[in-house]
Amino acid sequence: MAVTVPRPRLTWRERLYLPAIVAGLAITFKHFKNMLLGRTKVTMQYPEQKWDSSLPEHYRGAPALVRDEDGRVRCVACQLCEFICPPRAIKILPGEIPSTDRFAKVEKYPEQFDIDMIRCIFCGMCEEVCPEQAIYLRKDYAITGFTRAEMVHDKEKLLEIGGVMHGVVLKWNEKK
Amino acid sequence: MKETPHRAWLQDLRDSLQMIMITAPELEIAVLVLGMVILMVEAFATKIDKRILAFAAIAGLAVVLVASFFVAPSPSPAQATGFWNFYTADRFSIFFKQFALLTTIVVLIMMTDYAPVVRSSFPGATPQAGLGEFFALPIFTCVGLMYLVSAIDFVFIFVSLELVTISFYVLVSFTRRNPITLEAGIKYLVLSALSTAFLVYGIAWIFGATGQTNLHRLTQALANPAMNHSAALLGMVLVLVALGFKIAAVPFQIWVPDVYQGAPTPVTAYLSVGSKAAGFVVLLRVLQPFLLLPETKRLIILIALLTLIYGNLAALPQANLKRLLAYSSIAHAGYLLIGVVCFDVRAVTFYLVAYLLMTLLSFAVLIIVAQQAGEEISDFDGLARRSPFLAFAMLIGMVSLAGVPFTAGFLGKFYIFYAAVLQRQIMLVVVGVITVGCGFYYYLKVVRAMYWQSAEKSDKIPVNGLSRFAISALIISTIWLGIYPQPILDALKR
Amino acid sequence: MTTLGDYLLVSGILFSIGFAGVMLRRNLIVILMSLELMLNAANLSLVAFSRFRVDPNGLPNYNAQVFVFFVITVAAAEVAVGLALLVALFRARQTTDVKDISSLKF
Amino acid sequence: MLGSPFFPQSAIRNPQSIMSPFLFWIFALLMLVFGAAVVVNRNPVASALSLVVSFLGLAALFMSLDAYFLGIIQVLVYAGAVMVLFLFIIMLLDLRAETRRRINWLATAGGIAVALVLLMQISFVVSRFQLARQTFPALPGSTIDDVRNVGALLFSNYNLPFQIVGVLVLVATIGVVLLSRREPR
Amino acid sequence: MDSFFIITSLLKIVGILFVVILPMVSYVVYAERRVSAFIQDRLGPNRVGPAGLFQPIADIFKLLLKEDFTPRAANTFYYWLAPCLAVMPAIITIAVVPFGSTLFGVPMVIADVNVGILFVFAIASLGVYGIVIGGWASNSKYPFLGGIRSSAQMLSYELSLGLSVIPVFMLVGNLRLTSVVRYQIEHGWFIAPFVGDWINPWKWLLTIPMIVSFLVFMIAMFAETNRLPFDLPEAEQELAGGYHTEYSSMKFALYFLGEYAAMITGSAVIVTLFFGGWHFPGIPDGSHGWIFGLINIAVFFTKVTIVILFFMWIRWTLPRFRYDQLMRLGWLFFFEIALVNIFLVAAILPYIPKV
Amino acid sequence: MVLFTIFCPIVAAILIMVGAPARKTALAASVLTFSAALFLFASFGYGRGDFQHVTSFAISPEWRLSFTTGIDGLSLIMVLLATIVTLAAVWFAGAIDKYENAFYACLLFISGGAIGAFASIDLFFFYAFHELALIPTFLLIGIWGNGNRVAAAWKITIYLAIGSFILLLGLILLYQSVPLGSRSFDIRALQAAAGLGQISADAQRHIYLLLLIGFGILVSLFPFHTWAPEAYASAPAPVAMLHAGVLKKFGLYGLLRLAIPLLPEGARHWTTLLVVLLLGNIIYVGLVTIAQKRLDWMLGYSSVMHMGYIFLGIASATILAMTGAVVLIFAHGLSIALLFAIAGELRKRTGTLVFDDLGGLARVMPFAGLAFGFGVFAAIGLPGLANFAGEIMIFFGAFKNGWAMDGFHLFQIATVLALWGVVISTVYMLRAYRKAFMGTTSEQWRLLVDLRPGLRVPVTLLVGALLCYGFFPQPFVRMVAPAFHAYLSANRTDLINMQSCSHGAVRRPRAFGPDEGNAPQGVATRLAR
Repeated sequence: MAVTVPRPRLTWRERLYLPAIVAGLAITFKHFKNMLLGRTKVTMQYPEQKWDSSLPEHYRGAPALVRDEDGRVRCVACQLCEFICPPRAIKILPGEIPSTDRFAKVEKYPEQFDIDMIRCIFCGMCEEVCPEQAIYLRKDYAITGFTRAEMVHDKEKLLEIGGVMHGVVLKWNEKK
Repeated sequence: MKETPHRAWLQDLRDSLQMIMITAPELEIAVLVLGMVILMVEAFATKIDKRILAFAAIAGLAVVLVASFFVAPSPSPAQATGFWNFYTADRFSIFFKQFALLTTIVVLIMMTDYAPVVRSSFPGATPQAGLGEFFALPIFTCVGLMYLVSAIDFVFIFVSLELVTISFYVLVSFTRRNPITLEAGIKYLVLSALSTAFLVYGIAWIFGATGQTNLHRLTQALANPAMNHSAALLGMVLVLVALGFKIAAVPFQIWVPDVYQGAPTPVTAYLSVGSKAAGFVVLLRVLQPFLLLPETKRLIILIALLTLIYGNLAALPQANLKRLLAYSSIAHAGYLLIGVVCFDVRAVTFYLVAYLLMTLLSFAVLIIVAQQAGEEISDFDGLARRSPFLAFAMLIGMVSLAGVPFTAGFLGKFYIFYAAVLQRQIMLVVVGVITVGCGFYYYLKVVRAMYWQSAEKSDKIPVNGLSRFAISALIISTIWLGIYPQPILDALKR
Repeated sequence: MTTLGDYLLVSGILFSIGFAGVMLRRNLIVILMSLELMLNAANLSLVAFSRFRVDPNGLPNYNAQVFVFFVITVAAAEVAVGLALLVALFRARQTTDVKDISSLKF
Repeated sequence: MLGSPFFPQSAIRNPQSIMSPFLFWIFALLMLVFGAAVVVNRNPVASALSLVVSFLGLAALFMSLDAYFLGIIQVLVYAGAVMVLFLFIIMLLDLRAETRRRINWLATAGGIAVALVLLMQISFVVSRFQLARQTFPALPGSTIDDVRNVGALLFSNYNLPFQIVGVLVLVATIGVVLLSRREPR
Repeated sequence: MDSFFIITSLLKIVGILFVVILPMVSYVVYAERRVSAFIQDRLGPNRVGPAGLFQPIADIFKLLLKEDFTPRAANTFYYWLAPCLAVMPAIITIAVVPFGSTLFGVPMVIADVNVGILFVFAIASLGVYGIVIGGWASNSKYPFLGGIRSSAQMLSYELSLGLSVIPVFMLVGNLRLTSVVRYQIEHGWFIAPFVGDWINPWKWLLTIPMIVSFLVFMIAMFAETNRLPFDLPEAEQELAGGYHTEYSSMKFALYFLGEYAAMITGSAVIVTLFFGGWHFPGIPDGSHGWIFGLINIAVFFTKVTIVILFFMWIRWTLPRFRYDQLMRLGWLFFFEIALVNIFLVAAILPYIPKV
Repeated sequence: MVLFTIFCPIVAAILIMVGAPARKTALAASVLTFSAALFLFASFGYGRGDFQHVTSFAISPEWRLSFTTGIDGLSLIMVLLATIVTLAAVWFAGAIDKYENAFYACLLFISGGAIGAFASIDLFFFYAFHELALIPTFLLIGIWGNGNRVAAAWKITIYLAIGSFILLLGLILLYQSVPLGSRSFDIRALQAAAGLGQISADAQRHIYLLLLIGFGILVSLFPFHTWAPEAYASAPAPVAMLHAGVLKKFGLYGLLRLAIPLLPEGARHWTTLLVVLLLGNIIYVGLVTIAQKRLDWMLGYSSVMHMGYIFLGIASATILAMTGAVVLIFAHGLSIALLFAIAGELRKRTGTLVFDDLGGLARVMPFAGLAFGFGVFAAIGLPGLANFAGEIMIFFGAFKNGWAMDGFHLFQIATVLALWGVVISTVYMLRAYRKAFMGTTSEQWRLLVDLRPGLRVPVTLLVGALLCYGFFPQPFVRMVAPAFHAYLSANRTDLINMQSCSHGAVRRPRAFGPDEGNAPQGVATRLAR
């Protein structure tokens, strides 16, 4: 049941509206004047000044893949992140690790790992879901490009952003 | 001429009221102000019963009607200046102003009867919705009619004619929830606008040929034999086409049946009386300068013949009374056109008065009956049992429309035929007489339904006091004028 | 030089075009437009005549121009009512075609 | 005013002579072609726009006849208001182009024939009308003040018709409000 | 004389159009952005060039270079026609507005027609076609609604627009805009009566209706130019941009241009009608030397700029009206106010000595 | 008194419509009217050709239109006829099963209209009063008729409406043909104008033709007669009595009143046409009558046929024949009313009027048979009954030839043929009487009862009038003749040879002929003495 909110009864002076308008104009003019005279503290001058230094630890920037100390790509191509990704920005092509490899018991590695940054919404669910702690949201927030293709981060690019992650989970190392 | 006592009495009263003589334009202004006041009251007094407005309007119009008998004469068109170039207050116009006022009063009375129907066309609204305007608009129409009959300049004719027409647009489509009414409104609008276009173009040509729009000076200009008449004639034909639409002459009658049937019944009555009368007044005024030209007369004779034949023949098979009256209105336009051909102003005038009485009478009954039963002729079956009063009124109306002696309708036809015979318009007379026979058939069909047929229902039809009074007055005057026509003839003479 | 006849002819043609439109078209809106054409053709004639009949002051005959002024006003009012009617009809019938408006028959 | 040193004579010279035939025919053709387009077009919007163009041509013709006031009024009222109203209604009702229906050739031919007869009649009268062969006389007076002249007539001789037009507009307003009111009081 | 007239006219047209209006439009856009930013405690565009002054040029390039697409369902011809229709009236209107006194003896008005203000209204009223046609031809619901709103809004406010200036012309007795300016030079600006013959007390009495007239005219002008608080046809929040939702690139730019040109023209008309046009107390007119002629032009455009700034100020102060409020305001308030105002002036005029 | 006779029925009709007891009021009114007519008859100044009891109310001075009533001999006879038949019809009507009030009101309206038409001196009201009867007739036949009443009602109404409008045109033309100075609706003024030769011969021809057609339709002149039999067959008995007996005579009255005195040249011009048509009435319709198989249709046709004789009298334009025509009008009115009354009563009792079903009714209904016999004999024209006098005068007069034709002229041929008409009428009348009342009484009619006493009064009244008139036609002749004398002598010198009746008391009109005194004594006068 909808409730009808009664309109307030206005006095004739209020119904004239003009004083209210003038008051409004005065307010906006005050802001204008203060700005003009430099009294208003303006926001950060972005390209010159950046947030980077003051970004918090938990800032969610561009997602990236990381390697471990051994230089191995941590990702095991389990595709959980691909599955969870709300905008479906992640695309993974798993590849088999040959038995001769040192990490043969890991079985799989991402042969291809693309994140479409046009789609990505920086929600961080991939990071959260990753059992291998292989994907992290970094602090890069100015992701730009000239073409759509450029905006698709492939494995190399992701690894480049991600770099090496030290000593978090050493599961596979311990099991060797 | 010997003054009958009551005329002498009127003369005395007139003399004694010389002091407070009214000029003619004040009548229109009074009506206009009345209309405005009613509109204002309508807008701001939302609580009152809107019928009070109708009664107020009737009372106001009645006052103006009385006042119209004490109007000072206007300067003759020959030495008119300024304002009087457009406006004349001769006997003829004063008479038709009274005519318009009377019509409006009766129509307003009908409208009070019709109010429930209007209400039902505004569903979901308060019971008073739209009524105020319904009562106010006829007043403005009345103003237009009053101006129109005084107009002696094409510009003024155009303007006042349009005032009438536009207010009729609204009135015709007033019950706007009814698609039939809307269709009628649209048809009326389109064809009226078409006729307006013809009117304007015709006026343009007449102005171009003569350099005048004033009818009086136009006469002088046309009398100049050096002038080439073909251009003026083209203009006249175009104007005639336009007026043909207004008076519903064949072949410009196509709107009439649909609009008459679709419009709210009081409006139909108004349309068939007010609009038509005004059209004829204008026609008479406009034709006067052109009757010098023989082509004009031939043209009008042709139109009159077609109108007579079409109107009467098409009326024969009608089963809907409103539609029947529509065709009969076309037929009556034919008879009136005979009078126009002969240019017998008084015959046309008398016919119009008779037409006013009998048509309004028929419509007044129709409105009351239609709300109880319907508009078909078969709905009138056994009316004589259900309401002897209404049946008798309708009988008088129909009999008068058919042209039976001792009713005004007969005298109207008598004067018309008299004029035609005097001018030896044999063709018109022959066709006229034959069509009168047709008329007897279709008007008596209604009488037959009322008196011969037995009704399905037998409950009484109530008639309220005001309507009863109005209908009685109409009956009495129909018969009275059928016996003693002199007042009307005298009214025009001075 | 252009003569009065040229203007009259042009106005006559426009009038006929409008008339043809009224008779041929079935869409009420277009019919209303054609009516406007006719009225304006008449106005053109009037203005031409007004310019042609120079009055003693050496000015055009302004009477005709005043008339044109009235015609324009009235036509505007007419159109307004017409369109309002049209809208009302459309609400009732969902059509503006003349052919569909035929519940009233002979 | 005209003598003031600040305001030399109007930039548009007082046009004492009628427009050149070339321009006249240009505007006349514009008006006629678009007038015909109104009738021929099946799309109501196209019709309406053609009508606007036709009216602009007509306004130009008015001005060529030294009727500036009327020319401007023509644009103001018709192009500016009436046609906008038309467009508004067309859009409100969302009228699309008519579907091509089978043309009733007889009716069409009849309609065209009637219009042609009308046209022939008019042109016949024009050809018979001696005045029509004359060119327009020169204007000794100045039409620079035609607004004032028209206005003076409106408020003197034509005062009564003027006021009646006022009543007429009032009635039309009432009518429009009544007819298009969706939820009546 | 003839060739001289033609050449000077051409020069004036070119000068006004390319030297004044088009640059002005671009910089008004810039100013709008800056002003809005300032009012909202921001800086606005300040990168391109010193203080962002080259921003408009960059904008032009941006608009020119953007992809120009036509929706599949659109009615192509009208879709292309509409933006052109939107620009033209706004620019044509400026022709009758006197933007200066004289320069080398040439009057600084392109066409001094005797029906000046009517011309303005007539041409300005054509502006609506661009919007309506654009909205309709896009064949999309938001533009369509915008077009419908626009046509109704323009029609409604044209009335009060026209009625509100009648008092001015009742005083001046002439529809020519140069006469309005001349009158104001002699008798003082209409809403600033302290110039001219300001000692005349009757003039001060007339100021009251003049201010009403000005207010109504200006508010109607807001509506006519689709400025907030009357920007219902393009209301972003409701209609996602209204009639120009489907437009991009240069076609969109034309709409943009048209809107701002209309604003400039409107301001110019306001200045001419109520603020004495190019007149400023103490500055003689162009017949005293070309330098004064130039100064007059400068004064005029300064005034125009001030009015435009006021437009912006209003825009960023007031919220948008609801559609029914807009209609009610136009028909039930401004219309009546303007009418009463006319009667008021008519009542005052016969009883006061000639002012 | 004249006004009283006119308005008594009308006022009574209005009273009845308002709600007065129908039959009583109607009876009272018709009795009053009848007695007023008798009073007029008694107080009539014999031997005068002008109008008496003139009263006048101005209606429209500029048109010279006034409501003027008065009677001369001709009018008085017609009024008397109307009142007698009205009384008989009203009395005969009895109880009506539906809309009783309306029935009597209509009946009285017809009567009032007829009386008004006969007593009006003004042309306009002369016409208008007749028309007043039109709508009541329509209603009476339509509502209370029998058989094919709807078609009959429409037919009679449309016919009469068109006829009367043609007549109206003729009257308007007549009014206009007089020069403006003497233009008037007053018949007397018109006569004066005609006496001065102010109506041009050309105009007379046109007007006469219009009047002839107009009146002819009203009187059912061949070939415009087809409405009559059907209408009479369908109408209820009182209506048939009133219409056939009285109202139809209006046309004849009009011809006598207007066509002959005012338009002699027209009458002369169209004589041949008229004679041919009236022979159509007598011979053709007579033969058709013989072929009828129903009593009501037979009576209807017979009444049409008898009009032929009257037309013959009028056409011949001799005083003798015209007086005879008037006498026959009166007599026929009575006799046909009587016949229709009995026929209506028969229908009421038997439910059929087909000859083959009837027969031998005189045995069960002796009174009706007797009365019907009187009617039949009167219609045939047996001496001693009223018709005889009229017919014989017409034959003599017509044979004498009013228009001064040479040799064995048209009228003599016509008279001879018309005499054959008598034979024809004898054939069908006697046949009808035989079929209906003589012969063997069929079983189904055994239980029929005769007219009840109440109904015998009007029948007796009619029979009495027939007899009385048949034996003593003299007062009537003396009443009528001067009027015609005035007419015929007033007009033109070439008619004067034909004047057969000179009477001392005739007021001399201005254009009185030189050899008036030598004219032979009229047969009628001799007969009457």
